[in-house]
Amino acid sequence: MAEVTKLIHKYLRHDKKFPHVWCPGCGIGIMLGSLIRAIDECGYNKDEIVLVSGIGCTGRMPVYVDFNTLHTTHGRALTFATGIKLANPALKVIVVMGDGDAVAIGGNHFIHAARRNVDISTVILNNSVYGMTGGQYSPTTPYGMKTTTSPYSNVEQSFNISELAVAAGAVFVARGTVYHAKMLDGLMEMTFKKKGFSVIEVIGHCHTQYGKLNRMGSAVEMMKWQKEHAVTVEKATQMKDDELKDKFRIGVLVDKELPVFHEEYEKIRRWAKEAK
Amino acid sequence: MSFRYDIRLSGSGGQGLILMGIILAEAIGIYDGKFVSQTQSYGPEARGGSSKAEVVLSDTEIDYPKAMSLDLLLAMNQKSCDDYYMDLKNDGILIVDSTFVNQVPIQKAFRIPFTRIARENLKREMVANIVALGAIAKLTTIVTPKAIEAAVMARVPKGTEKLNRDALKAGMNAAMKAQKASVPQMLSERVDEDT
Amino acid sequence: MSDSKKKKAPNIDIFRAWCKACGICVAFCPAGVLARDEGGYPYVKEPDKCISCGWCEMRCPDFAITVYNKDKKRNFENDYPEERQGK
Amino acid sequence: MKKKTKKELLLQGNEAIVEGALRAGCRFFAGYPITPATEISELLSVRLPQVDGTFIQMEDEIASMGAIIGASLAGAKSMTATSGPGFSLMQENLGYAVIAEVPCVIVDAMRGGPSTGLPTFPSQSDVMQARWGTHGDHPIIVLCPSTVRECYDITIRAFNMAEKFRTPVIILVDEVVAHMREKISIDEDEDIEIFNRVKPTVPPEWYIPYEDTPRGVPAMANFGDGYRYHVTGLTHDIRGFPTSRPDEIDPFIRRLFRKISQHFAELHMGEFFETDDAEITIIAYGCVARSAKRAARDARERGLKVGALKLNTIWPFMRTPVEKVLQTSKIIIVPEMNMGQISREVKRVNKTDAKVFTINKVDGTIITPEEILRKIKEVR
Repeated sequence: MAEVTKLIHKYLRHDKKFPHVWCPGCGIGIMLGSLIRAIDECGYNKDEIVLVSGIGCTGRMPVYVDFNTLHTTHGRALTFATGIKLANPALKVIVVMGDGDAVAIGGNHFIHAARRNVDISTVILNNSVYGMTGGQYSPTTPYGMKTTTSPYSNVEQSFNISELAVAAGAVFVARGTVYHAKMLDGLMEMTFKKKGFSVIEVIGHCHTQYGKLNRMGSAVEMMKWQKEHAVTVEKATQMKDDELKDKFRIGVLVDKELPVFHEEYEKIRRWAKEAK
Repeated sequence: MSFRYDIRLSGSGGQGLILMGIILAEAIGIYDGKFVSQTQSYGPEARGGSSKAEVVLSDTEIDYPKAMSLDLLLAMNQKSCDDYYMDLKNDGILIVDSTFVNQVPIQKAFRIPFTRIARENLKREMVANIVALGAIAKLTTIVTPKAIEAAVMARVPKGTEKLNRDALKAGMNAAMKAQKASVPQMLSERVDEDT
Repeated sequence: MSDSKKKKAPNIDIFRAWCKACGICVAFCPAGVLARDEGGYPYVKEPDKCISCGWCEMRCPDFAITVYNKDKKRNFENDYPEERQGK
Repeated sequence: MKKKTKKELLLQGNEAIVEGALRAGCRFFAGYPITPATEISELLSVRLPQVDGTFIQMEDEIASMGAIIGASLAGAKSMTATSGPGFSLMQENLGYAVIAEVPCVIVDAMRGGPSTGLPTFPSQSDVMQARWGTHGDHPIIVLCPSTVRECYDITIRAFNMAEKFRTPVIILVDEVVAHMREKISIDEDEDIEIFNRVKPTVPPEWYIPYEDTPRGVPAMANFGDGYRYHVTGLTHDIRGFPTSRPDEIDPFIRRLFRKISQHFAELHMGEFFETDDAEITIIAYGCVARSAKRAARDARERGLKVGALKLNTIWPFMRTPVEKVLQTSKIIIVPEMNMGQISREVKRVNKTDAKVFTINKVDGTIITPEEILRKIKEVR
């Protein structure tokens, strides 16, 4: 067994039923591989990691990996994660969510966790659709696309998850794709290493629902689409606006420093004891 | 049968009635060592409109915590006097702030201008409630002057102790001058009917 | 390839039990090593062409493929220009 | 000078809940402001950091409930406090705490509803929301204090029960009890039983996080203790992994019920007040229990044999004590500040000839002793 797979197997729960639950060719599996490699690269101990998820396809991820794992209610993963981090700041808390999970039902929690700068690494798989429930439109479904609940066409504007995270105050925001798996490893690692509320948006694909309804082809075709439409942040600076029109940027979008909640709260504890 | 004494402090929001209730309850309960329960009308009323705080004291555990028929009613404005005097027992005491209450429904009420005293003698209208507490301590036997002073000192903001002590004294003095009325039996004098 | 000596073809293991035949490994193999059988499952068609880049392994959503080359420690950065992440 | 450990304090019900929570070992609170529960947040924001605990004001009640579950999983005894509308928002995650067996305490300071209802007026209309608010079959423990002292004691008991039975425990208070001030004495040296969750003692590889035990309550490892396991809101097997096997689902759901039902005697708290010879018994809880006691006293003064049964445990329903008074009294009166949520239960368990009458008040004011007396005269 080569290093990559061997390494991944080190972190899997082999008493769980494999192959996993996701459709053939689903990007979540690729993202899971990236996540495991990044965790390994960071050198975390399995016991100190808490992997929290919400509901949906992405929500099924924690069950497969051998960490402290928590599969919460739909959209609420960040609230549980906030409680975990504040009750035991020694834990490394990683949250995985889908696009509907993170910015529809969990939108409020997402912006507030970012604003508060709780030390949580957030991985959001954006496949532009609600996959598990059968392909309904999500807040990231682009205008004009078809889904099972926008059979004529989606007339809503979509969220840009990374820009939302930036606006809400996240200290680190990156975007990658499952096609660019190696780059994703690196971005993921940076996301985990960043202290504070860090976000990585992973552009994935749902060929089973979204791809089929919009005639975008197989997983392979959709990954080719990612390859063709992704532009690195560095390259984008040299491109004109009309060249960038149907492209999206990948790479590190924001990296800044702000006080972290649980460290600030230590000050409150000190003041409270002084005032006692 | 155990002893029970029901007090209602009423007026308008901002007159400090809830704080009065807390101080009175603390004086009676903590410093005088009796059973006490204090309730209040809460919410929007506390910020304008009418406001009331109730204190029930007893020598035994209190079952119903709200005031029933009143042994003492303090009315700090006309409306509360009009609204509540009907709840007063026959031998109950009515104390009104004569600054605001012009029409008093019963003869044997104590009329003391708490707000005017606070405004003119103490230069701080906000201590009218403490002036009234001083009067209550003097006009009734439900709380000892020592207890009320200790309770006031424990609850008022730092730096205002002298002002509040003066306010209490002013209330007591005003009460001395006020006409004497029938005062219910003192707790200590009561014969315990249960034994 | 810096390795000028006689090249040893890397072992490519396909773990059929976990493979879902999505076709990603075949489609993105830069050297055309892999092909799909009748059922869509990948198999190693041209083992000698393998450059040990490991991309099939990286992109397999099911952890079902392994490239193992004893001789060489893989370095992704220098593997294959087209796949170099747009840098 | 030796520090005095016994303190006599004039406290609000809400303040006594805070004291009780801290005494029980609560070290994490997440909440969202809502009348009439706000004092609990305010006071804990002062007190928790002093004892190295954490207070956080979340963006809503959904988040608050999620945060206390997370904190509990990480090892902290945790609590939130809210009122009717916020309690509704917590219901989804409350169910999560039930199925994932996460100890935590939820205070609901009841107010009139539905919806925004009567924010600052007392009510007892969340009795059924506390029982059945979250979806699915589930057992639940709900406690209800009627004095400030009970606010303190019951909060401690609530934490103990939560930890002991690995379950969320709800404290229902009404506005009267939440805001009422009474004297209580708190002795820091007093020997009060504090229960802490049972942690696994086996090596991590032997740990079965949702194992059935005679007690029905599996040992609970905290995240970070080295026992890596999976926690999910999905119906799960004994290892915590999702299951859809009927032979695993059934015993699991039944165990959730059994761990509560086999400890009824321990969970039931209440008070019989002169019920032994009572021909009429008033069954009440919360602030109304005090009116009931008063009414019973007044009635006895008038020569009527009236007693009162106070319920401090609302759920699981105190069937045995209620059946006892149903057997001894000819008439039962259930006064409540709702349209009849507990009286339905009393009628449900009534297998005797005793007649059950209700007093239902929903106007935002407390049921007075006179109103109960009037009913006694009417039905006698």
